Amino acid sequence: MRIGKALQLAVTLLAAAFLLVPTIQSVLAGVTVNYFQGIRSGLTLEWIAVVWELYASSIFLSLGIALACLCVTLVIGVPAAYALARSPGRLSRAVEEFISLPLAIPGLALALALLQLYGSYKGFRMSPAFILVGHVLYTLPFMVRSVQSVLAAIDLRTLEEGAATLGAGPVRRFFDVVVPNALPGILAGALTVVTLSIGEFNLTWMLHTPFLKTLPVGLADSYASMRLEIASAYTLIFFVMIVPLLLAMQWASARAQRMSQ
Amino acid sequence: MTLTLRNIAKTYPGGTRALLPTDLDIAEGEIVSLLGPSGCGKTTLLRIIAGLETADAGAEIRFKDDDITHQPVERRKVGMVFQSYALFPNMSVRGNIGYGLKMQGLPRAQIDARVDEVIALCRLEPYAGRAITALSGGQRQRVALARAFAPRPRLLLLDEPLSALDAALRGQLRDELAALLRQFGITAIFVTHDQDEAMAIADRVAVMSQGRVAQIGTPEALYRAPQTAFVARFVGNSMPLGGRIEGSQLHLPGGTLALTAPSDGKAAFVRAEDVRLAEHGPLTARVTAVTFLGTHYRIALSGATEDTLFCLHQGQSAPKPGETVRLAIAPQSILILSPEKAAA
Amino acid sequence: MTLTLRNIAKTYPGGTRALLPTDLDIAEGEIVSLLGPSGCGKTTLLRIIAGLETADAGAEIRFKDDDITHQPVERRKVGMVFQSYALFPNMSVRGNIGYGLKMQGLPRAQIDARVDEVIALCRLEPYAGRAITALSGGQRQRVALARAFAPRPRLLLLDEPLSALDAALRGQLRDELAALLRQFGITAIFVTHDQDEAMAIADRVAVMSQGRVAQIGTPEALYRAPQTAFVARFVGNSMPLGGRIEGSQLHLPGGTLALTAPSDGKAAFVRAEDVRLAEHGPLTARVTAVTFLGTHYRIALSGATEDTLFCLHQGQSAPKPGETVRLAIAPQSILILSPEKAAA
Amino acid sequence: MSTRQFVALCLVPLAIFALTFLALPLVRLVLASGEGEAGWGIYWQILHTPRYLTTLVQTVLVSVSVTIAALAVSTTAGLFLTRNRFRGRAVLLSILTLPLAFPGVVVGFMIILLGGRQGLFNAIFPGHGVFAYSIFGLFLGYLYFSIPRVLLTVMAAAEKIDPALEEAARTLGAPSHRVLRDVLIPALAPALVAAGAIAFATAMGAFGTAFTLATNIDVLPMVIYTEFTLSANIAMAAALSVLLGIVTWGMLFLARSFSGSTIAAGG
Amino acid sequence: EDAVCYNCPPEWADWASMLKALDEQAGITMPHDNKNSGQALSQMIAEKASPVADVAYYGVTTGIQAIKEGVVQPYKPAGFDEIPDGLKDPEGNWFAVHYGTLGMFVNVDALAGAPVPQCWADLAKPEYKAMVGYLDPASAFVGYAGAVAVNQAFGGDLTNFGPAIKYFNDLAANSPLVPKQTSYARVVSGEIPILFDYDFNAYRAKYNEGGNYEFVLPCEGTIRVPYVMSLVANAPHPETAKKALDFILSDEGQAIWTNAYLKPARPVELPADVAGRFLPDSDYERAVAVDYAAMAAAQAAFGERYLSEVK
Ligand SMILES: Nc1ncnc2c1ncn2[C@@H]1O[C@H](COP(=O)(O)OP(=O)(O)OP(=O)(O)O)[C@@H](O)[C@H]1O
Ligand SMILES: Nc1ncnc2c1ncn2[C@@H]1O[C@H](COP(=O)(O)OP(=O)(O)OP(=O)(O)O)[C@@H](O)[C@H]1O
Ligand SMILES: [Mg+2]
Ligand SMILES: [Mg+2]
Repeated sequence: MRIGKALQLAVTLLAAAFLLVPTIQSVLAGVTVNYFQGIRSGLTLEWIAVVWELYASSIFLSLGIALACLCVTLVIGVPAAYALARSPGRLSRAVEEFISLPLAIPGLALALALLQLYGSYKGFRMSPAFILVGHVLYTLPFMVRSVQSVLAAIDLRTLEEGAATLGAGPVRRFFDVVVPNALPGILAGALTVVTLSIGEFNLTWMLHTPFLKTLPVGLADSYASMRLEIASAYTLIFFVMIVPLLLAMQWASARAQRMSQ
Repeated sequence: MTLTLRNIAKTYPGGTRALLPTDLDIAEGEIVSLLGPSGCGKTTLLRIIAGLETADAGAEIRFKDDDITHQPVERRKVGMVFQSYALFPNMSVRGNIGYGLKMQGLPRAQIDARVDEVIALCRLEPYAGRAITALSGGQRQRVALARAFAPRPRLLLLDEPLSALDAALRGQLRDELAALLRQFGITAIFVTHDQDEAMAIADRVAVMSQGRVAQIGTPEALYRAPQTAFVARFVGNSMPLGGRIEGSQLHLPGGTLALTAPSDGKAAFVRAEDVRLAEHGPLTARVTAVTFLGTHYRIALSGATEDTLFCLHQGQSAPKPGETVRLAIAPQSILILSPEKAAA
Repeated sequence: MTLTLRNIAKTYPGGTRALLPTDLDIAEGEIVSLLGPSGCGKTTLLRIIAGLETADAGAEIRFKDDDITHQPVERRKVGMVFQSYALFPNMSVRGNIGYGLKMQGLPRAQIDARVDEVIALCRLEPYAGRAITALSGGQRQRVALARAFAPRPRLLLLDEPLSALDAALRGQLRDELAALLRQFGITAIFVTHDQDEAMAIADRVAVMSQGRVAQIGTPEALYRAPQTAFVARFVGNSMPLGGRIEGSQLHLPGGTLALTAPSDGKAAFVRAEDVRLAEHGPLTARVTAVTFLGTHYRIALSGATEDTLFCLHQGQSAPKPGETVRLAIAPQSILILSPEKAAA
Repeated sequence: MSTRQFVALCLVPLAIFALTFLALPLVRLVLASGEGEAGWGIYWQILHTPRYLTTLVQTVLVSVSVTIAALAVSTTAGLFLTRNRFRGRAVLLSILTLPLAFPGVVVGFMIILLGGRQGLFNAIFPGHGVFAYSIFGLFLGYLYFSIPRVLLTVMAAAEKIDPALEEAARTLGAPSHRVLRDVLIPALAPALVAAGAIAFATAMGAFGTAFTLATNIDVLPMVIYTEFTLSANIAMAAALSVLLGIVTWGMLFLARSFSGSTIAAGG
Repeated sequence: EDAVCYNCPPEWADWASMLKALDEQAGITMPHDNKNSGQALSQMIAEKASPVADVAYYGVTTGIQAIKEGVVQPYKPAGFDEIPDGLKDPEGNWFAVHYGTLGMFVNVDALAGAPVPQCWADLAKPEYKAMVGYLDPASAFVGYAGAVAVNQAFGGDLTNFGPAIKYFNDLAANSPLVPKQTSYARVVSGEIPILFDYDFNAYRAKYNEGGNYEFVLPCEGTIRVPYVMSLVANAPHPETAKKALDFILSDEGQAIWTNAYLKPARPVELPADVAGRFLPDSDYERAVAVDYAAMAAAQAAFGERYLSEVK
């Protein structure tokens, strides 16, 4: 019993170290003058400044796309989740399965598909909307499922019937009862969408044009061709953006999950 | 009649015949309870009245002179209290109570005044500003009632509003609810599968069984003169005696009982409280179990009838399991019902 | 004594004192029920006996001559039936019932024989091969019992095994369970918060309140001679009469009652069934509500005592709300208890 | 407007989007795979080109081993974390779940920092610590992003296990390892299948990690990329994409029908 | 004015300075772009119907293929005539902008004590295990150029790649790194101690980065190759693109190359201080030119062979 527990703890700590150590290394490398020589060479913000100069636009682009992606997934996903929750059945399962395809089909393949069909519409191809479409494809299922699971937990039908007997028509019910009560799910979904969109690489790598490098594309770029310190500094910036989002996301999904129990 | 139901039937898509064609009339200010075992169609009937479910073709629902058969829910002006209450968790107590009034498009000031009034009536003042999640079960139940009351519905429908509560609270709220409904003279239909609850609240009880109304009447009428074996069993906890009736005599394994009148071809029932221990009673039985229940002992007896017969015995002591006792049942306490009805 | 508990107390890490130092002795073959309101420590005591929770330092648990205070659960040979049944969903009915025997390392053939035997006893033959998920609540309850029985535990612990069932099934299974336990002469501790259940099943009932055993005794003893106001209320549904005692007289708002003996400084309680309508009774009261309950009417009365007084009235008719009636209460049916105990 | 109409209306935006940007492009992709010189024979060609086949097998092998490893590590850690409360547990949990949204490229970089020439291991064991660019490095990279996903699913399931189940087994005389074998693992099985399927699917489709590690170990997504960038062999890239999609989707579908839908966020 | 160049990576051939100069001196904004030659071409093929790029930069053979694929259009910028024959398409579909000589770019500090290798053959020695890197010969032009170089060094020619295949297979035992993109930074940081790369990248590291870097012209011999640019057919911004190409071939433009240790395509004199930093001419004698058209013709077949035969 004791030994078993110690072993479990060891595995847990080892796994945590495996995940944590390189992130610490990368944070350190990002502020070290010369990583090859180690911390002794001194600390500096120079690399961060370099990254800012080279990649600031990609950071803003990513933020912009993430927000746009959030808006689109809200507009498409929330009503859809409601409709799916309202009419459970084989057909709804099929629709869900279909919109979840982007989780199963590798991003590269999806991007290739989009390029094949829409690559020749230049105005579209060269605009951020093209990348946005990819991100929405990939994040939409998360929004839908997040909202759906909360809706499934709140006995939506009865709440709506309650509102109906009080004189509320379908549209009023949607805004007075459905949306407010789905908020925890919407919030959890929103954070997931933003986080995933900021980190999306597989699709974006194929969809982007040189003018439209998103943050992870820039990261890949810097890993391939910049010195370690710059790559690390860029990774550091990425962490600074993504970690608070991740923490918020975990908090929000824990809350949504508590609600749906 | 305020509410007139004609030919209401319901077949669910799967083919379940939840409700066979049913007629029902309810007078202004009357409280009618739908009582029946699980699955007998109570909720279905209530939901059809509310407009939450559509009845099979041929149905007619009239409210005074309006035919509301095809009106959508939100225009029927019926209030409904759900088993789960269905309170809006995103609104405060006030918000919930005022929602129906808001939907009617009343001005803010008028809504506030009416909400205050209803809150006072339901003794909800201390909770008015609270979130729904910060209320206990009993408080929620009162809010649900207040919300349904507030828009002054023509008819109030309640679907097992107490069944989510624990026994103690249930008894208390049942009495409060009955008092409130009477105080406002509200016309109401109250669904329950608890016999005590139906009797405590309703002017008339409609006992339902397998999609039909088996009998409708005042609590006393149902208890004293059940018309079917089902009603006798469900409302009065009557036990079938079995045996064989010859003229005015009922022959049982443990002896022969006298009946008030010749009843050949009928079936006999009795209630546990009408079975008495009597030193010279006509029935012989063996005690199989004795349970002390505070006010009385419940004694399980075998040998008197084909099944186990129960006897509620008041007194300071009771026979022990294994003893043989003699029993008496007064002829007028034996219910005689048609066996074909007994099959229901 | 089969089981001897000394000085069992439990303080949870958060600081909740769930159990104050408690002693309890249980004889071979005895069925003891732990009865009490939610949170009084019943589950905690049971889990300490099972070994699922450790008692505070100083506790002693002896089983006949073994000191098992520090033995791990899996070696205590106690059977346990959980409220949620905790059946293993990945095993069939047989698999569940045989699990304890398998853990004892019995040979396959012996396990099979014993499982068959227990299945027969619990009338589970038709379900033996089924998956747990394919069973109804009542059937699951029987499997849980069979599983706990099978390894012939020295002691069977049951934590509200019936509370997940609906009322009708509960009554039926309660009787079956009582019969099975007696048939096997099993020593058992049965936790419940339902007074009827405790009385129906147990030889002795330990009434618990706020981490203590308030009184332990046979059902009749508890009902007839409660030693604290808590027990009087919880077990006998007694109502406090309030008022003022002077010598052998109890002065109430509605009149004065005679007591059997001078009881200055004490408190008086009565049960609803002991309050009688009597044309010339010493108390005057106004009827506020009447509920027909089949065997009797429950009448709510105001004016007699400070609170509402209830009266259970048997008869063909009852007074109407608003009428004024007179009441009598026999001196020997008035319970006299110490007020300091009444504070418990 | 009736309720039914409104509900239908709610699906309109989704329908338009999914048709335009998911259904049609996928159809186009499938068609594109048949537009090469080999026509539809391209699929036959894939099955008869050893290079593609070995890559497919290699991809599946790596993904399977990652799945197994992630399940083992995350189940151990997940059970430990659900069943023990201690100081620092929340921090540990955050550490274990934070990499959830790290893109594959970042994960690749993390592996370089661990096992590259400049990495931690090479600093500790000079000359023997370079593994980032081997198949082991790729495996570690996939493991890195699979651990959080599997952990979350396992923990969610573990928290739902009725503690009474374990207690019941113990009152019946079961020692800890039997409780694990007879009660916990079976109760976790659906979650393990679901989590395993997700880990597998993610590993199958992962591109960023392989791209960053830039090893000469080919996995299918890398080959698709190379086909696309090697004289724009679009038909072959499309055909391989279709193949990869079908294999992974099939796995997920099987797992889902076995275990009900469970999903953890991931990038 | 905006224009898009495919494959203008800032850490290669000092495109960073070139892009900056384009912005500052010609007012043309071109984002940097990390592709390789093959990727640039395939992207252009994929986008043929509706190109994204205006100009492209790649190895000479890729330029020759680009004509066949019909993704470029002729343009003769000012100074076109001064580019020696053979280093430009007579129609102007592609033209060299600079040369490079292939060799070994070595981070001496990262060799962990091993001597600086002098020959291609040295690299198969165990002491260089996991230290050698070369770009994917099936995709990147540098990679292909490296393959042609070792092939010739070991007696092969453009019709017989057997020696190259054998060489790479021998090298495979030494677990080489095979990135697909420009990896200058990885050599600088020590991740890849030895990379098949051009002299200009190595010199830039040697003279501009703080560290100990060497360029080696292998003893068995090597090749020199021109890098070329093209105007993309149906470029979205043709006028800006032409201005950019004009600038790159102008004196200012070519001077930027020379400062970056690139031998310019037009006969522009190397500044003395720069010239002094190159390896001696005697070493450069081992570097020969090849028939670029034939090299282009053989590229696809070699790529296939490499992918299927080198494990
Ligand atoms: N939506 C539905 N689809 C199909 N069958 C249904 C549906 N709702 C109810 N039924 C079936 O119709 C019958 C009557 O159901 P109903 O809910 O009216 O019973 P009830 O009397 O309210 O029972 P309970 O006391 O359990 O609430 C049952 O057999 C039930 O299974
Ligand atoms: N694990 C625990 N940690 C802290 N406090 C606990 C724990 N378990 C029980 N308690 C507290 O101890 C007290 C007694 O709990 P216990 O479960 O024994 O009550 P109970 O009599 O079984 O009640 P119920 O009828 O609700 O099951 C309660 O106040 C409860 O909140
Ligand atoms: Mg119902
Ligand atoms: Mg308990």
